[in-house]
This record gives sequence, structure tokens and C-alpha cells, in this order.
Amino acid sequence: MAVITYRQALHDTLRAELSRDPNVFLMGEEIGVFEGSYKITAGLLTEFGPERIRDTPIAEEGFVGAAIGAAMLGLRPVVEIMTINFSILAMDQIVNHAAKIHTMFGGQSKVPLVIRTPGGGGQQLAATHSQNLEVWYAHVPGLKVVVPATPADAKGLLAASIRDDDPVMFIEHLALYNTKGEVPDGDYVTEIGKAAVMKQGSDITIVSYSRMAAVALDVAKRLEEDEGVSAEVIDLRSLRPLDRRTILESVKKTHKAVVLEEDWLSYGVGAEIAATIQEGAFDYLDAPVRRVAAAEIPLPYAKPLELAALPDATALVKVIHETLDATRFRG
Amino acid sequence: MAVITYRQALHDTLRAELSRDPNVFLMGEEIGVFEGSYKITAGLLTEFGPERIRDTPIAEEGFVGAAIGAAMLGLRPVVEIMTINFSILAMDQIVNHAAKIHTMFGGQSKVPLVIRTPGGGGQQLAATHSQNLEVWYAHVPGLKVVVPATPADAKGLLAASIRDDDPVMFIEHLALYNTKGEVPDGDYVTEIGKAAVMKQGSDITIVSYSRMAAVALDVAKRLEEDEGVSAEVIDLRSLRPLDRRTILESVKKTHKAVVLEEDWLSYGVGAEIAATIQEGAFDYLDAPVRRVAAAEIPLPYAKPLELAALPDATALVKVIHETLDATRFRG
Amino acid sequence: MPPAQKKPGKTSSSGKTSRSAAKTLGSLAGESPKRLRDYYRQMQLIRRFEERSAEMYQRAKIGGYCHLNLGEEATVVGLMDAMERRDYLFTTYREHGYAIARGIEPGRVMAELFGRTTGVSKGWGGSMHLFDVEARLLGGYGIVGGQLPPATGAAMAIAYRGPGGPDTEAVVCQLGDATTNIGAWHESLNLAAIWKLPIVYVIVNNRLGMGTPVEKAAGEPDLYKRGCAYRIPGVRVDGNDVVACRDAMKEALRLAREERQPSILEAVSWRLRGHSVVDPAKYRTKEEARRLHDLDPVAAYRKQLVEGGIADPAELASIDAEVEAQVHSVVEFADNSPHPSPDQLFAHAYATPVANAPRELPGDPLLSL
Amino acid sequence: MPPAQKKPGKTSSSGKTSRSAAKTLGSLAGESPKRLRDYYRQMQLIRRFEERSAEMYQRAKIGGYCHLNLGEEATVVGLMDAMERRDYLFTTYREHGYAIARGIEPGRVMAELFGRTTGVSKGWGGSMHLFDVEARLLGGYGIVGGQLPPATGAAMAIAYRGPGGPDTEAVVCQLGDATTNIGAWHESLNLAAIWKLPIVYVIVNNRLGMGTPVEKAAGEPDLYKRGCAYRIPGVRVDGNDVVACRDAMKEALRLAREERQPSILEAVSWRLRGHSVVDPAKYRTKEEARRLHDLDPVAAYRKQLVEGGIADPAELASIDAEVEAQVHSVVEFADNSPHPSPDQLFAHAYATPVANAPRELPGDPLLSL
Ligand SMILES: Cc1ncc(C[n+]2csc(CCOP(=O)(O)OP(=O)(O)O)c2C)c(N)n1
Ligand SMILES: Cc1ncc(C[n+]2csc(CCOP(=O)(O)OP(=O)(O)O)c2C)c(N)n1
Ligand SMILES: [Mg+2]
Ligand SMILES: [Mg+2]
Repeated sequence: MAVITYRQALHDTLRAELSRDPNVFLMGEEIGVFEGSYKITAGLLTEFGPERIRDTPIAEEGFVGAAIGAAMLGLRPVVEIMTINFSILAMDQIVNHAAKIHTMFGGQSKVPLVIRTPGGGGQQLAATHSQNLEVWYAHVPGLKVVVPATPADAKGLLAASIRDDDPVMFIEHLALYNTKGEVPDGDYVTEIGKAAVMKQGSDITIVSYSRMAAVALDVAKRLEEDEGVSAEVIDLRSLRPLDRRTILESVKKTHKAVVLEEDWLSYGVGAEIAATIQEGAFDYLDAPVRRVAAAEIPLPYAKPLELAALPDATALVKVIHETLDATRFRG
Repeated sequence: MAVITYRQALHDTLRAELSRDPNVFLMGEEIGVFEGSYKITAGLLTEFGPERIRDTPIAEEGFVGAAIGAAMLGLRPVVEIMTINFSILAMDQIVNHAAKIHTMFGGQSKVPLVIRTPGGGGQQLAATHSQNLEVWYAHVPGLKVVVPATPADAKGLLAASIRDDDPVMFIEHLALYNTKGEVPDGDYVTEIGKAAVMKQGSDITIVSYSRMAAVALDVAKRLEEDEGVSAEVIDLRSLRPLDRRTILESVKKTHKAVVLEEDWLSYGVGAEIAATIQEGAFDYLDAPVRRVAAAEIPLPYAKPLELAALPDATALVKVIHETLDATRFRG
Repeated sequence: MPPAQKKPGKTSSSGKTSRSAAKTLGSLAGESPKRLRDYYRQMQLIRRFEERSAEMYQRAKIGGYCHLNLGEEATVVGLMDAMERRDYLFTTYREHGYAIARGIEPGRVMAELFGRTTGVSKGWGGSMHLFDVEARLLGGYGIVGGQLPPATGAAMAIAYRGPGGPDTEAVVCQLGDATTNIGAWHESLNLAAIWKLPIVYVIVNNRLGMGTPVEKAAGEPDLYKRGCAYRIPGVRVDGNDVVACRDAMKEALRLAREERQPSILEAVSWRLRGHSVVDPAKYRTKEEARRLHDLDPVAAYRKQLVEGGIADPAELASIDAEVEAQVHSVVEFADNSPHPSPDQLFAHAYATPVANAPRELPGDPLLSL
Repeated sequence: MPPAQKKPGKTSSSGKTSRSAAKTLGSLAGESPKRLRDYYRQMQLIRRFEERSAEMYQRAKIGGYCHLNLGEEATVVGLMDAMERRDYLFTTYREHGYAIARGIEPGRVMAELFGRTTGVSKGWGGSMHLFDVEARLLGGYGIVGGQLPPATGAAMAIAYRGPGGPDTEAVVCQLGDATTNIGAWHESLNLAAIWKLPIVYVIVNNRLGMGTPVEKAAGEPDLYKRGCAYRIPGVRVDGNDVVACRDAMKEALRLAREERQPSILEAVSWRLRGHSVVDPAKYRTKEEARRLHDLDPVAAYRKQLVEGGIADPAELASIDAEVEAQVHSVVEFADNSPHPSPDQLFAHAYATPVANAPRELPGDPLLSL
């Protein structure tokens, strides 16, 4: 177990998979000479050469689609889209093609494609460069959508995604790249489709994913120490498939749940979680499932506005308190 | 009040708005000479000429973006995207531009743009031509998203959308074009952002929109006659903004709700409705809010498979019964 | 005058234009009569297959959209004859003829249109989505331009695996004239150019989108010239000339294989009916309709064979009869094939099984504790 | 050798190439000295504004991404001087200089970078999203290629309203070299061509995407020729030549206004620093870096003015001093301007108020009965 950053975990895993399988190659804008906008691919061009670390023009629809065709012929492309905001330009290839080809052609072709792309706000990148669009992809059958929150999952889920024969949206977070954590050594694969219980607890369940899962864990630890509130924290890890059982088992125990997500509230991931809980654990639920999410406005550039729009630990704590109170006077 | 088809209502409203305001013009593939893939624009080219009924090349990103620029200069483009499946190719212009420009530039520019596009499955158009993607747009602040279910709303909401200074996604349904209904004569505008109670009821609330709202209404009438079950039917009409009050007032009365939607279940519109109800009417709710939605698979071509994948009246009736039973033995 | 006559020619990678080398109808000298008759058989087979498809659509045996190759038979047969078994084909929703000319059993094609388990895509794709991994037909695609990036990527995979040469694989990507106006066209050709990929982009220019003439939709309506923005050479041939189409495609494939030089091949063709079987094509003038009749490639080729003394009417009549019988059994095969059963709905959900994959049918409850 | 020297030239709509008419550095004959000195002032203003922006970014007064026009001053000043007040400008995230040269008070530009209410976009857009409806600067855009379709549509609106003529409006759409590889470029130029729109697509070719050289990214690296796929003419000029940029833009605008002929203007320029202020540009060789220093357009122009006897060092020194003072007060203005207050979060949510618009802040309860 080494303690490394989320960035390092991604880099090392890409390197390991490139070494393991000659069919694995990377494609994307500025991943080679420039070493990647966020330096995930630093050094790989020198080691593996321009055929396997392929710099592309700015043509998201084109190079994502090209990766699909390469995957249909048996290669295993790992595409980097610089940020999830630009994945919108490749959406037709992702949703109408990568997600459909295996099923629509009667199972004759596999599409072993991984699309790595970071989302997230909070860095004053303004409205078009700060989005969290994973819920769109999570809605689409035929895709697998993973959202690692820790360096360990960054490693385990990336390895799993690259070895998977279906198209996987591997969604990273700008604000996680420098976070550190313990990462198992050697070959380490995390099963896709399973949520993780980050922290056990009995009073309330906090459901989250990606960067907000880290925030939720901090809050839960603090509440435990400061107030003796025992919160269980669930990191979804995979949005499609969604591990409903792990969520429901937790609520069955705690009778209360709050969702923390960085994205806009309406029609977000939290909506599915709340809907799932009220259907699957109706009789166990002592209070409404509240969602802590972003204000529904294109994210402003100015810091005070950006801060006001994005969810944070303070908002989560407030809603946890309100939820606990609600159940108290409900007895 | 004339009884006309949904198609006729759209056609007449476009014609009326074109006559009313010289800044209104139509753009899209095959809307002129070909008279529209679904003939909504039949005859308009002859009446208004090629400048105002503008046939475009196949370039969704390009002509939707062009409409945005024209709107910024004060024109009022009404764009037809042949089906919602192709709107994915224009998504960057819709989501990163139309939805952002007013807010991101500090309110200096309006974008009075309407994008008309039909969604829906059930006609054996297979995986890429049968989608319901409105939930993606409903998630995006800066857009307004309307989903008319009746000829009257087709008229009233289209007029409202064209006169609105914000970008409006006006989502039609292939299977509604030939449906008939009473439509008020003359200038008729329906306020955006308000749901409609299609039928009053006291036993259970059915929440739906677009074509499925029509299905829900039929089912509700049948249940009333055959079984004396009094179901209230809510047609959302607008997905963004979402009229939560109308939904909650109904559930406060009926204590039970079911959502009927044509789209895939996970992360769909129904998730937001169920989440909204459990949060806003928790103490009134006697049973979990169930969602009747499509199987999560790229829609197959073969009829037996397509039928198995799509929700219908039978599935809705089953879930209504199960929900009523659930509450009975809950006493 | 149709563009084929107006501007025959080719562009070199430097973009200059010269007269076309394409044979014009009539020059069948040096061709094996047997092969020429076989072309006729294939063209006639596609013709009758498509006419029966239209019928079957009217009789509701076929659903969804149905786009026919009527009028494009010479193009389809010529292009496909130039391809090797090892080459890959990506095409559009107007692809029945390509599948047949590629050697796929026509019964399996009709069965797909009928949505049966014996169909090439097992009934999952329908008319717009024919796929056969053995025949290396890697899809009909219904999204305009959608096939272009994947086809380009398939060529990238070939290049990834080794250098070019006469015996290497290549990719053929077919598209329509109106598809040259979409962004994916530009991005794909640019990638093919900078990466030197073994691919041929074949534009079947039937001069119409659905109802929009190519001149109204394309800034450069001489489509074979549009590669100039990438230094990609282009050639235009008469799509009614089966041999010219074959020869032009052979040369384009040679460029792709041996020089790893992507190129554009434009075949000027004619859509004899509406955009799809439900389109009455009202937007066409009587005059146009009449000219179309004269431009029927099957009739023209038939005449050419007879006048060229390559086949006598009796021979051709017997081919027609055989084709008739074949198409009859094709329809029967399709009609007698089983429908997929609803319990197969999730049979092709994922290639790699995964935990918690959703399998609910409409109205099923979700997991509940 | 840089492309500007390698292949000066223009393409007519017929696609042929000829030598460029663009003046080369040195020929300032017949220009008003006053105007030439004013160009110097503007170039120096942009130079110092950008250098201070970099500083302010390091001091965390500016957040997000910050892309500078350092090295592009001559291009920016020349292009903007050719535009009329009535013309519209769409540009990219690398646009501070354009806003200033368009006549917007530099203090309001810096204030936007600082995210203050006095900023051109009231603090909502930041460095990448400058907008000023009065100056008809219709946006800096951060999505590569995102500005192209709206700019094309703005030109469509102008055409919708009336025929062309010397006094009509036109649109200038600026983009970078690497942006010519994205689909929106193709779709936009095709629309401009078939609809004869009054627009000039100005490619500022600084020969790099972020770190990718134009030759590696574009199948036709002579970018001004890429209009050949739409019969759109193109011209290339030396972006370090302020007068050549101005004159080429004047002619392109004339084409747009009077002939409704869209065109491409490529200005070959040089990015003196990294892609954005945080990019150390490690990928650049020492040699390249050294050559860049010689290619500094401000220094070159300064030398030219002195040697041409248009301004003596003392005059220029005093201009420098004035600019210095101006930039000082610009930064002060920005720094003393108020931050937007959080209660303004929904101030620009919709242009037309609507029922049930969401106004919850994170953690707020939803409507509850
Ligand atoms: C992205 C997209 N936009 C629009 C359509 C609807 N559509 C289907 S075929 C077609 C016309 C295509 O014309 P062309 O490329 O010339 O091919 P042809 O049908 O003539 O063979 C259109 C507009 C689509 N399928 N996909
Ligand atoms: C669609 C999209 N893809 C990628 C990016 C990331 N990106 C921002 S600028 C840039 C390079 C653009 O280069 P060029 O067009 O030459 O303009 P320059 O920065 O040199 O002025 C890239 C890749 C983006 N903003 N949008
Ligand atoms: Mg065509
Ligand atoms: Mg550049």
C-alpha cells in the first residue's frame, strides 16, 4: 500500500495497462507532447511512442468515433476528453454509436472503449467549463459509467474499465487529481457496478460520489467526533449500473438519508437515489431524503457567486441536522 | 373551439406567428421543398418564401448555432430538428451556448430561440431513432423545456415559446401528430412552467407528460368506469421549470402516486418526480411512488421486443393496482 | 445536365482538376462476358429485392424506415466487386444492396427487414442497421455521418497493426451527397489525412438529400473536390457505369493499401423513387421523373449487354426468371423465420456481464427491502 | 521558415493560388504618422495589459483560465482598426486585446478578469467570456469552435434584414489555427457559402493548438486554402504587420458587405508565451524560444517607426510612460471595484420571467406541504 495522488494512480494504471496489452492505446488532445492538460499522461509518449500515445486534433466527435471503430476491430482505445464539457461534442458518437453498436447489431460487435474525462466546478472556470454531466451518461443503457472518488478506486476502476469489453465512461474530477490516498500495489481491479461503504454508521446515510464523496466522508468523521452523530457514507462509484442494494441496506439500518452531489439539483443523480430509496425502503424511512446539490444556474465566474452556487460541507451539515431534527420530533 | 390534430395545431400556430411577427422565421432540414419530414410545415414555403422557411443542409450543430446567433441579433428563429435523436449533434450549441449566453454574459444578450423536435419510440425505428432525451435538457439551467401532450397545448405552448425571450426546447412526439383534440380559436397562449390537471381524482395521482399523459388519461377514465377508482392525472407540460406545487397538492389529496414515462427508468424524469413527492409530501404519502418506464436497453427493431421494452396502459394499470393494494393492507 | 456530364474529373492531392479516366457506358471491351452477365444478375437481384421490399413494407411485413437502392444498382455492384473479402465496409441506412452484393445471403437480409431471428442483425437492427461480422459489413448506420468516424477508426486500427502493402486490409466508407455537409465528414477526413489511413470515402451522389438538391446544400457541389481541404484526392465516376465504378474503386483501394493514401470516390447516381418507401417524392417535376426513367441503370446495362453482343435477350430473360424465383424464396424464408421472443430482451445488453445491470420490464418493481 | 514567408498567397473562390498582395514589414509609405503612432500605443497597451494580467493571475486576483494575446498585438490592432463600429465581432477565450482594440475601456476588461461588477460581463464571464453589447463584441467563447455557428447566424440575420452595400453591417469571426479541425468550422463555412453571408473568418495562426503544431493537426496546413471545400476564398498575411492585417481585413469586409462573399483571412502570428498563463511551454525548444524573441511584433514595430522616421525614441518613450500609467490605473480600477454579491445569483437566470423557476441555494429544502 503506497500513499499516492489520484493523478499518480491514473498515470500508473495507464502505464501498467499499456505495458500489459499491446492492443491498449491512448488518444486525445494534447496527451503526448503537451503531456496532458492535467498531466495524467506525462512521460507516456516517450515510453510508448506516438502510435500508442496519439495526439489528436481538436475534433471530439471525430476521434471518439474513431476510437469506436478501432475498438470494433479489437483494439482497446483509452480516450481522454480534456474535460467533460467537451464530451458534449462527441455525444452522438458516445450515445448513438458506442452505446448502441453491441446491442443494435445483435451482439456481433464489442466496443471495448474507455473514455476518461474530468468534470467539476469550483475553479472559476465559469459556465461552460465547470459542468457535471455524468447524469446524462448514467441515463443511457449500453454504457457503463464509473465515478471514482479515491486514488484506490481510480486505479481499480480504471483497470477494470480498460479490461471491460463495453464502452465505459470513466469520469474523473478536476479537484481530485491532487488528493492522496492509499493504493494497493500490483495488479488491482475493482468490480464495476458496486458501491462502497466508505464509513459505517447507524444514525443517517449519506449517499454521494466522486469529489463530493470525499467531502461527505470528512463531514461524517467530523460529526462523529464533534456531535457523536454516526453517519454511514456510501460512495456510489458506479452510476450505471447503479448498486441499489447497498444503498437500501444502509437506509434499512439508519432510516434516514441525504444525498450530496455537485451537479444541479433537478433531474440529477440525487433524484434517482431519492426515488430508489423511497421505493425500496419506504417502510424504513423516517424522514424525506433531502438532496444537497448545486443551485440551478449556469455557474458564474466571480468567486462569491460561484461559492454561493456550489454545495459544500456547511450545506451538508445543515441538511443532516435538519433531517435528524425532523425525525426526532417525529419520535 | 375546433377539433384538430396536434400536427394541424402546430402548423397553424407556426403560420400565425410567422404572420404576426416578421422577425419569426423557420429553419431546419427539409422543412421547405419537402414540406417537413412529418409535414408540420407543409405549405409554409409557398406562403412565406425561402428566407423565412429556410431549408438547411444536414448540419445540426451548424444551423442550431446559426439560429442562436440570429436570435442574439433580435430575430426569433424557430428551428426544427427532424427528431430529438439528431439534437444530440447540436447539443454543444444548445447546452454550452443557447443555455449559457444570457447568464454568462451578465444578461446583455437574449436568445429568443425555439427548437422544435419530436421524440418517442414505438414505430420500429430502432435504437438510434426512438429515443426520449428530454430529461437531459430538463436538467440544464438556462433552458426552458416544454412537452405538450394535447393539440391545445401544442398551440398554446408553441405560441408562448415563440414569444419567450429565452431558448425553449419544444419537444413533440411522433405518435401524437395524428391525435385530435379541441383547440381554442384565435390568439391562445399557455403559460410556460405550469402543469395541468387533466382529470380530477381522489384515490391516486398519475404524473406524466407528452404521449404518455394521453395514455394515462385513457387509463384513468377506464379505471373510473370499470372499477370506480378515482385517479387524478397530471400532465407536467413543462419539465423546466417544473411545477412541483401542482404535483404535491394532488398527492396531498390522494396520498399515492405513480409516474408514467416513455423513457428509460434510471435517471429519468420520473426519478425527479418521485424524489420531489417524497420530499415535499412525505407525511401524506401512503405508498412508495412507483415509476412505469421503458426497459433499460437500446430499443430493438423487432416488434415483439419493442413492445416488451416500452411502457403501456397494461403496465400502468398493474402498478396502480399494486399501489392501491399496498395501501389497503397498510390500512 | 447532371454533374457527371458537367464536370467529369479527378483532383490530385494538390487539388488540380483534369479530365476523368472513367470509362463511359458502352466500353465493355476486354471484360469477361461471364462476369458482365454476373453483374447483370446482381443488379437485377438488387432491383427485384428492393421492389419486393417496398411491397412487403406496404403489407406491413417491414416496419420503421425503409430506404431503397433503386437506381443505384450499377454503383453498388461495381463498388462491391472491387472490394476484397478482407476489406471492411461501413455504410448507411440505404444499404440492402450493399449487403447482398457483399455476398450475404439475401434471405438473411430480408429476414432482418422482417425483424426475425434469422436476420443478419438477429432482428435487432432492421433495414437501417444491417451488420455481418463474417462479411465484414460493419454496419448500416441511421445517423447521417455517424459511420464516418468509426470507419476512419477502423482504418486507424489497420494502420496500427502494420504497414501498407498490396495484400493488406482497407476500409470502404459509403455515404450520401448530403452527408458531406456535416461536421463528422470534416473531422473524419482530416484525421484520415494527417494519419495516412487506408480508407476510401465513397460518396453516392444521387443529387438529393431527402428533397434538397446537392447544389443547394453544398458550397462545393463537385463533391469529389471537397478533399482539397485535407489534400485528399478525389475522383468522380458515372454511377450508372458498373465497370467504371469497379475500376475507380480498385484504384482507390490500391492507393489505400499500398500508399496509405485516403481518397474520395464520387459516384453520380440516381434515386429512382422517394427518399424512403413512404415518400411520394412530390417535389419532383414530371420532366425529372421522365428523365429518371431513361437513367434506369438496369435497363441501360441490359441494353448495353444485348447491343454489345455479350448476352442475348433469352439469356437475360432466364437470369431474370432465376432472380425472380430467388427473390420469391427470399421472401418466403423471411416470412417463415421466427420472431425473437420477448424473453431475449436483455440477451445483448452488455458484452461483459456486470453487477446490478438493470433487467426490469415496464411496471416491474425495483429492488425493495 | 514560418508559413508566412513560406507560402504567402491567396486563393480565389476558384481555388487557384497566387502571390500575396500583402505589404511586408517596412512599407509604411503613405500612412498617417499619427495613426501609425496610435497603432503603437494600442499595441503597447495590449502588451502591458497582458503582462499585468499574468502578474495579477500569479497574485490570485484573477482565477480560472487566462489566455493572453502576447505576440499577437499587431494582428489584433490591425484587424480591429479595419472594422466599423457597426460590425459585429465574435472571438475566443484569447480575446483581451480584441476587447481593448475594439474601444472598450480597459478598466472594464481588467475588472471582468477580476470578477467584479464593473466588468464587461459583470463578473459572470471572466477572462474567456468578454462581452459588450455596445461595442458589438458578441463574446469571447471558451468552447473551441463554439463561436463559429453563432457568428455565422449573426451574418444570416444581417442578410435576412436586407441586401448588401458599402454601409451595411458585417460579422468578423476570429478563431485559432487548431480550431479549423473541428466540425463546427466545416458546417459554418458551408452555411456561409450557400447562403452568401457577410462574414469574415479570421484565423489567427499562431501555429500551435496548445502544444500541437498546425502541421500535425491540419490535413491542409495552409489554412487560408481550406475554404476550397466551399468555394470560399482565402488570404494569408503576416500577422506581425499591423498595416497588412488592417488592409487585408478591409478588403475582406468589403467583400462581405458589398458582394456578400464570405472569406477567410489567415494572419500568421506568434504566441510569445504558453497556451495560458499556467503553461510553462516546456515543449518549446530553446532555439524556438530565441527565435520568438526576434519575432516580437511590438519591438519590431517600434524599430520600424524609429527607422522609418515616423516617431523618435523620445516620443515612443513618452507613449510607453502614458500606457504604463494607464495600465496602472486600470488595475487599480479593477481592484477597487465591488465583488458581485451572492444575492445576485439568480439576477440573470432568464430574460423572460417564468413560473416555478428554481431559486434554491445548496441545502435549501424544496417546496414542501
Ligand atoms: C444527424 C441526422 N440528421 C438528419 C437525419 C435524417 N435524414 C436521414 S437520411 C437524410 C438525407 C441524407 O441524404 P444523403 O446523404 O444524400 O443520402 P441518401 O439518402 O441520398 O442516400 C436525412 C436528412 C439523420 N438520419 N441523421
Ligand atoms: C471543444 C473543445 N475542445 C478542447 C478545448 C480545450 N482547448 C482550449 S484552447 C485549445 C487549443 C486551441 O488552439 P487554437 O485554435 O490554435 O487557438 P489558440 O489557443 O492558439 O489561440 C484547446 C484544445 C476546448 N476549449 N473546447
Ligand atoms: Mg443523396
Ligand atoms: Mg493556435
